[in-house]
Amino acid sequence: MMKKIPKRNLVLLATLVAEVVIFGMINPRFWNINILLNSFNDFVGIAIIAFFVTFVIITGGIDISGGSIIGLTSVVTGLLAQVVGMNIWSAALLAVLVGGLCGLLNGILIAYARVQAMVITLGGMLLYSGIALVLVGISGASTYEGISGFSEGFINLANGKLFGIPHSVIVFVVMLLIAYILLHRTRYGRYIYLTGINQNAGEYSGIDTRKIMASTYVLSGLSAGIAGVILTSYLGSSRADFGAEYLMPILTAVVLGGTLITGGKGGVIGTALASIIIGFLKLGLQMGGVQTQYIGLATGFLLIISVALMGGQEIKTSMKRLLTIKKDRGGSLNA
Amino acid sequence: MPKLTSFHKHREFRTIIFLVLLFIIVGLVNSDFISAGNIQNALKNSLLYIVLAMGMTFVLLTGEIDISIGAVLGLSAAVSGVILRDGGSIFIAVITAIAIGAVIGLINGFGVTKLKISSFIMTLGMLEIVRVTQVIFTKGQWVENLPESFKHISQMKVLGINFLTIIVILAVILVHLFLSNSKKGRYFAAIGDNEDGAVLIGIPVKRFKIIAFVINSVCASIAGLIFASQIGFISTTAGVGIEMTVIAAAVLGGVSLSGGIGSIVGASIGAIIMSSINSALVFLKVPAFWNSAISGSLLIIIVVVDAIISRRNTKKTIKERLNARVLNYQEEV
Amino acid sequence: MEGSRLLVKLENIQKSFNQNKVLKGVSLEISESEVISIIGGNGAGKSTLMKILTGVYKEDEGSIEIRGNKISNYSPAIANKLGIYLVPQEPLLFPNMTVEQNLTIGFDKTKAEVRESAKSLIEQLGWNLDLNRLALSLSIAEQQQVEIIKGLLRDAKVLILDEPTSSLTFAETESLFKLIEQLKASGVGIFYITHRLDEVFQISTHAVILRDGKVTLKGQINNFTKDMLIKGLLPLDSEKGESNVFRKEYIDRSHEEPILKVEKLCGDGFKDISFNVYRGEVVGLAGLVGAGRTEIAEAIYGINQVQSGKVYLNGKDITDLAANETIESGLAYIPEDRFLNGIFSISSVSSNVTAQVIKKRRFFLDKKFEKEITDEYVSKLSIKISSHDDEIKSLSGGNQQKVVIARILSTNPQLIIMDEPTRGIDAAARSDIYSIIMQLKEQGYSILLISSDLEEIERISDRIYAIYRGTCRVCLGIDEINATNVMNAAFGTYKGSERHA
Amino acid sequence: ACNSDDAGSTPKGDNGGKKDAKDIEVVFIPKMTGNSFFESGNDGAQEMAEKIGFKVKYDGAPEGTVANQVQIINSAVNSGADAIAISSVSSDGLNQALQKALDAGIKVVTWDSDVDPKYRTAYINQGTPELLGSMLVDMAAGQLENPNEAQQVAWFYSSPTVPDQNSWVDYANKYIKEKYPKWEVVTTQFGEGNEQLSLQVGESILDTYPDIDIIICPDSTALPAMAQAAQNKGLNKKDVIITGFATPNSMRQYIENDTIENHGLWDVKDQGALAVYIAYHLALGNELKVGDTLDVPEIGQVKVESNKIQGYDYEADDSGIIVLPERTVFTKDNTKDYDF
Ligand SMILES: Nc1ncnc2c1ncn2[C@@H]1O[C@H](COP(=O)(O)OP(=O)(O)OP(=O)(O)O)[C@@H](O)[C@H]1O
Ligand SMILES: Nc1ncnc2c1ncn2[C@@H]1O[C@H](COP(=O)(O)OP(=O)(O)OP(=O)(O)O)[C@@H](O)[C@H]1O
Ligand SMILES: [Mg+2]
Ligand SMILES: [Mg+2]
Repeated sequence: MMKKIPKRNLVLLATLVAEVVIFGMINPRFWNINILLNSFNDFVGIAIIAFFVTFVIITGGIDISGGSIIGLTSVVTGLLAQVVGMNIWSAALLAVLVGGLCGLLNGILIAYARVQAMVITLGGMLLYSGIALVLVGISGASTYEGISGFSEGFINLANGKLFGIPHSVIVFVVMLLIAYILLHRTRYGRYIYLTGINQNAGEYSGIDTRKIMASTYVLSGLSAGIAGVILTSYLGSSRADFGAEYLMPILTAVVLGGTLITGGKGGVIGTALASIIIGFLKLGLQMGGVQTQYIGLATGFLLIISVALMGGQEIKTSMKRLLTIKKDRGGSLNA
Repeated sequence: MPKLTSFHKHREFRTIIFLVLLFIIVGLVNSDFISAGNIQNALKNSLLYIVLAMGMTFVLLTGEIDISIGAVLGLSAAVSGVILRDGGSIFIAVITAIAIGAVIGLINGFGVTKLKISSFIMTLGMLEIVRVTQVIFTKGQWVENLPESFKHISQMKVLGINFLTIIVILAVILVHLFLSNSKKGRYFAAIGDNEDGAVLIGIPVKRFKIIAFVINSVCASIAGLIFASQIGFISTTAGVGIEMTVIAAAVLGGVSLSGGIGSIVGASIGAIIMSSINSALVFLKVPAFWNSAISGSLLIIIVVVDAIISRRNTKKTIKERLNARVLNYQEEV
Repeated sequence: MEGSRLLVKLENIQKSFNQNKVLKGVSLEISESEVISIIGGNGAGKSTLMKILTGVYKEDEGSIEIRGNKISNYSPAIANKLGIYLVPQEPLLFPNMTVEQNLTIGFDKTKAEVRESAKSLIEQLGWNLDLNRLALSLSIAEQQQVEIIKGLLRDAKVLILDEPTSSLTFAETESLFKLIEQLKASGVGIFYITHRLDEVFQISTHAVILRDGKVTLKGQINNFTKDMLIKGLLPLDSEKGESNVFRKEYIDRSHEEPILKVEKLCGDGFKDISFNVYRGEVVGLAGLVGAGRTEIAEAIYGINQVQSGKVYLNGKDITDLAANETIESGLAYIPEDRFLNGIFSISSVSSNVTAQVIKKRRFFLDKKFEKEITDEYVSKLSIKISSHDDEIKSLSGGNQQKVVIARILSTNPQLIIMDEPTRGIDAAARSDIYSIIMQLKEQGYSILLISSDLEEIERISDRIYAIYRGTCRVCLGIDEINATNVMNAAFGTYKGSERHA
Repeated sequence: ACNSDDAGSTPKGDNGGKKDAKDIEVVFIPKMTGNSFFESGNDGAQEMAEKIGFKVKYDGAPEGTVANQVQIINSAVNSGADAIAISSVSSDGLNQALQKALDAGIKVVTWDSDVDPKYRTAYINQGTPELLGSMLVDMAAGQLENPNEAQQVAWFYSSPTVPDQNSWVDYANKYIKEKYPKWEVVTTQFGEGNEQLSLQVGESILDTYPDIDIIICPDSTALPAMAQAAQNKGLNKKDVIITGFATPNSMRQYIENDTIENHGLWDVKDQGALAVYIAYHLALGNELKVGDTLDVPEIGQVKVESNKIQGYDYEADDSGIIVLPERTVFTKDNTKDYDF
């Protein structure tokens, strides 16, 4: 079994370990397990969307509307709970379903009307965040103040701890498990890969590839809905602009995790590792005194270098050549 | 079959129809929108997007993607802005901007072709790197108070028409002709259409991909100059997120994200649509919190309608051809 | 070599992909007016060698000499300039360009010139090609024709044809051979790769057998017989020779209820198609390129729409069902275009094999079951793999085809439609596939065979329906099947007993 | 690992006072980086830190969002900062994070844009919504010969979701209704802090409402973009009144070439400096109560006032507001005197 772990994941794991070691040496407080666990709060939203965007990307699509679905579901939760007066948990559930609906719209247009995914989800991104603003606008609530005053129980959803483990870590793990089982252990997951590799062959093999494709957008929308609810709970307030900045981090987590942007290859373990790596990178650099606005530099280099080292056949051969030359030299020197 | 040769042109034609429809519908609500002045204005406002879409088309045609253009735009605008603000000549500023674009394009192209990094990842990484470089270069400050002489360039008029507009339209036409008619120009689309096939007939695929990335980045730099000239100040977030708009514009104009299909003229018209939507929303006089919802639905409606029409067309041609054989047989009998 | 000028000399060419040593020192030369047939099993390295000769791949070891000059820094562009041109095994057209654009791109001549010479060439060949069509609308056979024309137009000094006839029918092949004769006469050197041994004797001056990355036989064609070639091709340890000749044991079941019953089927590209397939029968659909056989098959299978008419499988109406439903009812289809519709290229062998059968299992994957199924078919069809996790892309064409067949068989279908099942497959694998078909027949499976290979369709079909321009008028019974009849029927000139339809 | 835990969880009460002054670290958090307004605030903060001798870490993300600010606050807590001075993007979204900071013994000061007063000790206020809202209107009205006549007014700022600008505009609209009832607000547009979009929307406002008289832009991107739009159309301050809030550096040339007459701002450098100084002062272990006065080097005496002046209900001894003494209206006469 062990040798079946994809090489990419091993490299990611090694990177993660290296990160923890290095940042800990810079600022020993980084080794505080509580700090590390608590930091999950700050990227759990990115991570859980990234898990399911991984599905989408494996089918050969892309979904950039996740961030704005967060804002929409946050607003829906807030409006239903505080303005309409619904029970907060039913409100949250409905909001998640709204996220799923947004995904469904994306999915239908992409899989059945066969429009390029990037453009549909870009339109979706504008549309869903727009609907969030409109909802707030016509409900008469103030757009800029956000809706707050949620119950302790709801706030606790993201901020609480279970046996000393932050809920966000638990959510991360549970969503990862769900994604992992769906993608790697079921027929559905297999169909996702097959669809992404060759949609035609999928059709000829009797796979309803369009349904598969559309369903991945629904999942991605649902996960964005969950992220929206969790973020609302974490921040104790519901606002239309939540999640607006998540677009690039989500995609970064997925591609750094080793999922082929053209579809057909990848996995959620890689995405999970990558999102932790990015989250810790941010935390570690901040704790090491680096200003947040410079962190992009590190992510950028990490992305390019890791992918170059993993995938670049030519780099490998030239490295090999370098190494052998060195060996030869060493040999002649010794002699 | 003459119908088939014009098949490609249909796409641009459709995009024009969408543009015209947009103007007519908004014009019905507010007739000022279709005044000659505003149309010129709309063109002027979309120059930036047109130039970006032109460059992006090169990269998309080869089957790659470049999402670092917003950052390139920002960095070159900032660097040339600083040169100008500190009294440097316009010539030097322009050369510097173009050099910045060329270098970043080279790096992108090198990463994609030589290191075999997928272009999405390569340019996503560069996006972050270049953006931070700009922050470091400007120390996080805005570049302000560009000289009037430079700002004037974007407002100059020749025969009552904005000078830059004329230049850009000419460029669009020339580049379009180059891509669609010249021998080398067709290589870009060929690479995206079938890379192995391109290798086989001796097209230097890597070189052309690098060229495409360089052209695109240089276009982004030029867009940065236009940006600086039109707006007059440059924040550290100049051009953030513009790559998505530009990609959407190109797709609206019939450029395929999987490569091989598309034209500069189409992409440019797409760019005009994307930028006109913003102005149209003001003209429509709806409360501004509707803007994003409206522009999102417009974008979705346009691409979906376009996709449906185009699929119906293809289906019809296939059907006609398939049946042509069978029917012929009957005629013979 | 009879004083004619030496064009190309390959010496000790070696090439590996990763750990896989494909070419282990191949030396080969060609002179003017020679047609050298290169034959060898799937994965022997024929295409790789030719790609090295045209600069697509870089050799690891060895040297290439062109007209006496050693070449370094080679690339396809240089090859083109030096007059070496490869017509690839799998068509590599630009799908979004027209046929004409495909012919002109990368060419120094003007469009008008190319158009003229293309037209006259097409006329000479008697092929039916519209220069204004988009390449993506061409069937695989038509694509191959365009590739061939592209190669012929280049005025190459050395022309490499990598399995040019794999999806052409006899008619197109004949006219191509006439042209090759002309080229030969004008001094062009031609490498000709094929799996159809009859063709080797028809056109080549020399034959070369490539096995396991080495040349094992080389010489003038008149020193060889077909049996020698076959022996040279078979695996060293094999003793069976050509023993498993296809035995036809036809049992007339026409009194039974047919497994597949097609009634007056109309759709895009065909009209009024009626035929029956009975249990344990191989029914051939013969026809020329573009006759519409694939369209008919796809309509039955549920990929394309049917306008009118009925299809019954085992008495059940499956006319308007989609592919996933017809599969459920017991239909299976091996598509013609393996790359486009058949394989999941970057997926493992085992997930390719089980892609269809897992549908009948529970929702959670059963790795053990998948392994068993894969093992079963790997040994049943003797598929050559090193591990279940091999990407199917890395297998040779024949083995890829077998994986597709395995995928279909694992679903236990009642009727298998095979569309060009042996395209591009070597002689050994081909007879393997024939014996698979035999077994299937014995087990009571029925097969609808679409094939452009005259010999093949004649040899294994129990009955043959001929499709001519989208219509089906002729049915050849077991005793009427012979080359002339099939050919006549395909050309629409069969005047024999019209039994059916 | 455990030593840091101790430091994190025990309030600084006893050892905080003894902490070496020059080791005090204040994290100075803008709404977003790359905005001239906040960068200027940071300049002031850094200068103050250098003068007094403590550390200020400027930390913000390019996108001004709640989640980013929360993340930055968390990091400040994790890395053991002593105080934070923040301009918040949301009046309630930071509560949880600030509570954690307070629990860890970190002093919280807000500047420019406030949070729930429960979660901070002092708010360095540039002016209440009343003050700033009326200032915006008055800057425009002052340019009119007869401000009581009918005027068409447009608002143009960053987005419907930012708290401070919206609160000023809310009040300003009330103020207009009372003081200039004949004025009509014809449109409210947003530039999303994006200069290209702002320019385009600015030009569209001018095209759509050719009779517009006044455009007020309380946003540091919208105002220069609007001025540029007017200049592009060949309009100057006689044709349309454009005013708002932006830094003098970004507006100087538009004042000098008569595109606009005036615009306003408070001394954001002072505000930044004051914010970090108060934060530092608190981190040293000092207390600051409502009604106290404090001498701040270079700035002078400031007074802590009650939360009431901002309209809050929450009152506590250790929670108050320091209002900047003055806001400046920049015109041709004085714009050269400022550099930020
Ligand atoms: N690009 C490649 N990467 C890795 N392996 C390859 C590649 N191309 C070919 N091979 C391997 O090299 C071997 C020889 O392949 P090649 O295509 O030359 O065979 P061939 O003789 O042309 O077979 P066929 O008759 O099926 O066309 C095969 O084992 C194949 O898997
Ligand atoms: N997608 C398509 N668009 C347009 N024409 C098509 C398309 N697919 C097939 N055709 C045309 O329909 C005709 C029938 O093709 P089909 O592939 O069914 O023929 P066939 O009898 O199976 O021949 P082959 O020997 O090539 O398999 C051909 O002329 C082909 O070019
Ligand atoms: Mg081959
Ligand atoms: Mg066919």
